[in-house]
Amino acid sequence: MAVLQFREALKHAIDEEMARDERVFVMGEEVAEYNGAYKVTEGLLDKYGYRRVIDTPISELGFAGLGVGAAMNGLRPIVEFMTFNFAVLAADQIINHATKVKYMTGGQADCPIVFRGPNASAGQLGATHSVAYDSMYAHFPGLKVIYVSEPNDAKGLLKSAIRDHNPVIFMESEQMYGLKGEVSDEEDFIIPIGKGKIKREGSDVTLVAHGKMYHIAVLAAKELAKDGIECEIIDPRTVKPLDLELILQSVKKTNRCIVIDEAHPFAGFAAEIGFLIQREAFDYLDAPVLRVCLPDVNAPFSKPLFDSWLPSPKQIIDAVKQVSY
Amino acid sequence: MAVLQFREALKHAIDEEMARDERVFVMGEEVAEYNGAYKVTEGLLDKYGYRRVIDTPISELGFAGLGVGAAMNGLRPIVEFMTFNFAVLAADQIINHATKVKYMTGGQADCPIVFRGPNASAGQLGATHSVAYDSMYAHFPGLKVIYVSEPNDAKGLLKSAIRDHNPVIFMESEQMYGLKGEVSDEEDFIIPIGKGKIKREGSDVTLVAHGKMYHIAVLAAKELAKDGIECEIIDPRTVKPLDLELILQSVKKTNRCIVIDEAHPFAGFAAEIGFLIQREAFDYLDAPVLRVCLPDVNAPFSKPLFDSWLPSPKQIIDAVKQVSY
Amino acid sequence: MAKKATSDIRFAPTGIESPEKGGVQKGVDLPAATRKKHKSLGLTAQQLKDMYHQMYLQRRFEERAMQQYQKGKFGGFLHLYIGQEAISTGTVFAFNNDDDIITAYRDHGWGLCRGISANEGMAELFGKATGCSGGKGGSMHFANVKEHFWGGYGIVGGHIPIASGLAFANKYNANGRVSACFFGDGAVDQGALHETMNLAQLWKLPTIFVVENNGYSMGTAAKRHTVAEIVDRAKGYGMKSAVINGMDVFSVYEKMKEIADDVREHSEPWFVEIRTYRYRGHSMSDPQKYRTKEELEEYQNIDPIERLKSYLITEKVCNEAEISSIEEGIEEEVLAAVTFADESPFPEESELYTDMFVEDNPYFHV
Amino acid sequence: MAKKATSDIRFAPTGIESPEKGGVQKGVDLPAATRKKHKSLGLTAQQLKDMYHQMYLQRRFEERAMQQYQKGKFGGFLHLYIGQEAISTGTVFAFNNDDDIITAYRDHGWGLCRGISANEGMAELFGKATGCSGGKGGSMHFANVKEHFWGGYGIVGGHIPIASGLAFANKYNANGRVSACFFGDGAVDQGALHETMNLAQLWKLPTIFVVENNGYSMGTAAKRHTVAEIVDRAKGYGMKSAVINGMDVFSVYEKMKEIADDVREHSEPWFVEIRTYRYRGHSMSDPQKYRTKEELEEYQNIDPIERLKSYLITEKVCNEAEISSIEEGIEEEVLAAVTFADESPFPEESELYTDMFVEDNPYFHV
Ligand SMILES: Cc1ncc(C[n+]2csc(CCOP(=O)(O)OP(=O)(O)O)c2C)c(N)n1
Ligand SMILES: Cc1ncc(C[n+]2csc(CCOP(=O)(O)OP(=O)(O)O)c2C)c(N)n1
Ligand SMILES: [Mg+2]
Ligand SMILES: [Mg+2]
Repeated sequence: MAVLQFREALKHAIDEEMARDERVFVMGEEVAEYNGAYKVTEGLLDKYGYRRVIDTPISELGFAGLGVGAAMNGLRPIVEFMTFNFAVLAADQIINHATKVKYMTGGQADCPIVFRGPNASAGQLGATHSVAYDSMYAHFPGLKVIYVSEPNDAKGLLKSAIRDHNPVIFMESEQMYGLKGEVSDEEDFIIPIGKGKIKREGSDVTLVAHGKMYHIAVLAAKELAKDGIECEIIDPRTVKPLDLELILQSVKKTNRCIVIDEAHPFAGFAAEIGFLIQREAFDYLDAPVLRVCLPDVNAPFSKPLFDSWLPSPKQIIDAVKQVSY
Repeated sequence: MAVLQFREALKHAIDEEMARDERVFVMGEEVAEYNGAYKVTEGLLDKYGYRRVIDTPISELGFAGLGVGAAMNGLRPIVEFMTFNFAVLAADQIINHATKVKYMTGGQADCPIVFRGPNASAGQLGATHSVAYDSMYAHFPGLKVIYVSEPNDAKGLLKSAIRDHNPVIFMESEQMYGLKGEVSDEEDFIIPIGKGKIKREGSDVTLVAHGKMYHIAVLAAKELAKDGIECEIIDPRTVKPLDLELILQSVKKTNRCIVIDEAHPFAGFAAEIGFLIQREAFDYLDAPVLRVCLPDVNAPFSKPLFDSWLPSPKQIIDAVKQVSY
Repeated sequence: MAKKATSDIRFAPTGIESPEKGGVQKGVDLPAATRKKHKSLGLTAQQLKDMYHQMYLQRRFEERAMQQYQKGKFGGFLHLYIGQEAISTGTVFAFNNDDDIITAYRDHGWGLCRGISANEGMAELFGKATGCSGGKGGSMHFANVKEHFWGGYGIVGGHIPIASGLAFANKYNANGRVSACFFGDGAVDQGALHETMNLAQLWKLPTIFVVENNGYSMGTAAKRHTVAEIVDRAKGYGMKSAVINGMDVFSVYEKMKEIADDVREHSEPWFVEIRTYRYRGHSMSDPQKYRTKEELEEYQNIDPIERLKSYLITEKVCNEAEISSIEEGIEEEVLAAVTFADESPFPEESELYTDMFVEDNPYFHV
Repeated sequence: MAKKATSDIRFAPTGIESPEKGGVQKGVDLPAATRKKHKSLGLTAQQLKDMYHQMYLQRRFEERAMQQYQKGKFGGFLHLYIGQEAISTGTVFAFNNDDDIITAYRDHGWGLCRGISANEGMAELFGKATGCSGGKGGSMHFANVKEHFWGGYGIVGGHIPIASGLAFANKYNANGRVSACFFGDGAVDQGALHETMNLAQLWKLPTIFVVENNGYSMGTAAKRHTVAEIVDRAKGYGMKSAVINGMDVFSVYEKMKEIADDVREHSEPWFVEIRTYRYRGHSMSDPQKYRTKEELEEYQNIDPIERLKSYLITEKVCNEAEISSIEEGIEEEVLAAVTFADESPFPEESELYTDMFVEDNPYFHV
């Protein structure tokens, strides 16, 4: 085990896959000469040159679509968005093309592409730079959607994503890039897409939390443990395909569940999890599934407003107490 | 009561609001000289001229954004998308701008705009022309989202949408444009945004269905009535803000609920309704809330595949029987 | 803007409604056709016959398809390429077989030119399992990837960046292939074009952007939806450009060959406007009030298929009998395709779930 | 493309890395400045002093803001306009007060020019309730709508269609107002620009597209992200165009006035490239390895504020003492603004929910 920053874990994943497969290349704004807006691609230009590490203009729709075409024609693009907030401009290429080209052509063309970059908020960047898009992409057929919380998962899952033969959305967080964690130094370390993980065992309530929210859940669980409430924390890691089995097993044990989600509430990830649990484990639930999400409000700039906008451990604790009757 | 086609009801709504308020104008592909791809705007160019009925190039991002700016600067644009599948190209203007400009400027600029057009599938148009986008837009704060099922609702709610001071997504269906129905001829007939309607009373199970799916629910309810199962059908009409009270009242009576939704399942409208019901009416549910949605698969062209792709009365009947134990 | 009466204000170009006195309004102005004969273009007599075969096949295939549509044999959209056949044919003859082609939804001609048989094409329209895209794509999504025809696409402008992605991969692999993206005049107004032209020019991608300007985007005349001359869009990017007469297969062949050679040599993109005319409505339900019969006739009088036929006869490449035999052969082929399509099975219901993912056991969320 | 070794392949423009021998690489080439004196430009001595006041205010406001940021007084992005002040100032002096202006996230200068006080600006940076956008927008979203400054926007290129919407409404209402959209060289590559230029030209909107080409889009030199000369983008649309020296406030004033007059008269759009230079990093965390100190100095040597100051003195519009008194006044104003911002209250928690909708009782989904 080596202790790596999140960004290093990502870089290692990309580097290893580029070394392994010449078809893999990286493209995005500031990824090459600037070494990445958040230094995820640091050093890759020097190592792989201008053929495989490519700075793009600010043309999200154009370069995402160019990636789709390159993938169809045999390459393995890793397309970096500076944040997924800007990928909204490329939504047509992701939703109408990457996910559909294989189906429409009756299977003739594959589209092995990774769209990656930071998701959701990054501290006081205002309304247009703070939205979580994992729920939105998971809504549409044809995508695998990953939003990781720790360096180890980041490395293992990004490598899987790059090797996957289908379009994959891989999400990170600006605020986690500096986060350190133990990363397996097993050779060719891979985590399969679609497998969640119990990251804390507990018997009283199940917390489902991924991405940045996983860490908020951990804080809440620590507090609750002081009151003798033991939370089981499941990090699904992959939003889609979802490891529902793992969640259901836990809920069947704890009979209670809170979903913590960085997206807005209406028809988000938390709604989906709650819906599935009541459908699949109806008789096991001792209380309704609750969610702790962003409010249905845009991200404000002002620090205190922003802080109260983001889901907090306190909200999780309150929700847990509400269902612990 | 006059019997009108869906498209006529829409046209009357637009016409009345244009006559009432000079700031209202219509813009979109083929809306003027061609009289509308689906004839919703027929005759309006002749009546209001080239200043207020405007053909656009195929530039969804451009003209949607132009609408946003015009709305900020005092006008009341009705922006028609030929279908909401093409509005994906304009997503940045809808999600990142229309919904956020008021908030970001601390309230200085309003954005009273209606984005309207057909949503979801229209029979064998293939993968890129068949997706329902109401759930996606409802996910983001700041939008009102309407997807209507009948001419009367279409008229009353479109008039409300045009008068609303905020951005509104107003969805129709290509396959319903010819549908006839009684439309109130009350002067200045308005249906408030956010109010659902019980369209069939019943005591055994609640069916929640909007847009095109409302009609599928009606067919299922008729069949089920033959077996003595009485469905209560609620058409929320407005997806957001949602008339949750109406749904909860019904579920508290029937203790069972099936949500029929034309979107894909993951984190869609049906998930949201199911989540909310279990949260708000946990003790009233005799069975889990189920959903009848599209499969998690792109729209195929081939007729038999397409037919089995679309939610059917049979699936609803099966779901109702499954919860009627 | 000077303040003026709001009644004078219009958001539409002015002065393009009425044709000049006595004349007919024209969808597009055609540049002069090439004067070269086939030999100086390097075309053999056999190639000429093949060209005629191909153009006539495209025409009759679509005319029969239209009949079948009207009979209710299949649904969805049906966008006919009739009138534009010189473009697909001239291009495919000018290109290498492994050069990559991608187009919009008006794609039947392109598919037929690039190895989709009349059977596979008609079956696709009928939504049958034997169709070129397994019945899943329909009229808008003909594709034959193994012959480097990447398909038709239904989102206007959506395939433009994809085309440059094909070119990107070709350059990445230094395989010497050229790619070309065909799209309509309507697609010129999409932002994707601008972004992709800049990318292609910046990275010197071996690709050709080709506007098939047929005068209309649905019911909107090109002059009513896009400003200036389309070909001039190239100027903003310092991109090489050309205008071609798309009603003459020799002109298309000559120029596209020159351009493909240039791209192959220099790996620099081109922007090409090929002017042509769509004889039929946009799709099947178009009343076509936006143009006159006279205008339509103007172009039908210079029909590219008739033009090639006269050439074949005048230049004694074929005699009337040979032409008839080609035509009869195609007639049979197309009728047989209708029967084939009609009798082919629909896809199994399980096919709904295939082709979403590459895996044998893909996941589906329920 | 000829087949070649893959090692030679690069997806990046070539030949722009190294400056000519002995020379300094330059972010932008500046066109000649106007030679006119202020009187022949129609500017009074008082106006000149006001211009100086405005430019100096923008400069000092941002220098102080930077200090406060470094002290940790506020977070988020902070994009400084330092070096570009002649553009905002020249334009606002050239425009009518009710002409509409909208810009990107590098917006402090524009806000100050259009009536946002140093207090309101600094308080916005601090996220305080007294800020120009109530603390909800922060650095990227200064706005003063009542003075026709529609704000700064954070999505690169996103405000371009919005600007033409402002113009559309002005033409719709025939109110004689001109609108102008300012955006960076990086935004030139967004599809939104292309779509909007076509719409504006087609509908003859009274609007000006202005690229503030400061040589860089984050760490990417303009030549590395966009092809040809930016101003030439206008050619593809037959749009009127101009290039302006943005390091000289007179040049900006002169040309922007001419253009605004032309727009007001003819209701036809313009595309303008104003060349300038950004002295600071893109935002606060930029190590600026993509340029040399020499390059930066080249432009600092022709600083627009220093230039105006010399003019004022040489032409005897002011003496040194008067200049000092302007500067001292501003120094105080800006320091007072820091105190004001620091002491102002944050918004109430309930403010999180206001300004989402126009209604007094808006809905929120929970
Ligand atoms: C993004 C998008 N917007 C709108 C449409 C609807 N639509 C389909 S074809 C078409 C006209 C396109 O005209 P043109 O590009 O000239 O091609 P042509 O039909 O003449 O071949 C329109 C508006 C679409 N399919 N995609
Ligand atoms: C759509 C979008 N993509 C990317 C970004 C990230 N980003 C912010 S500013 C910027 C550079 C823009 O440069 P330019 O337009 O030249 O403006 P300048 O910073 O020089 O004023 C980038 C890439 C963004 N905000 N929006
Ligand atoms: Mg056309
Ligand atoms: Mg710049």
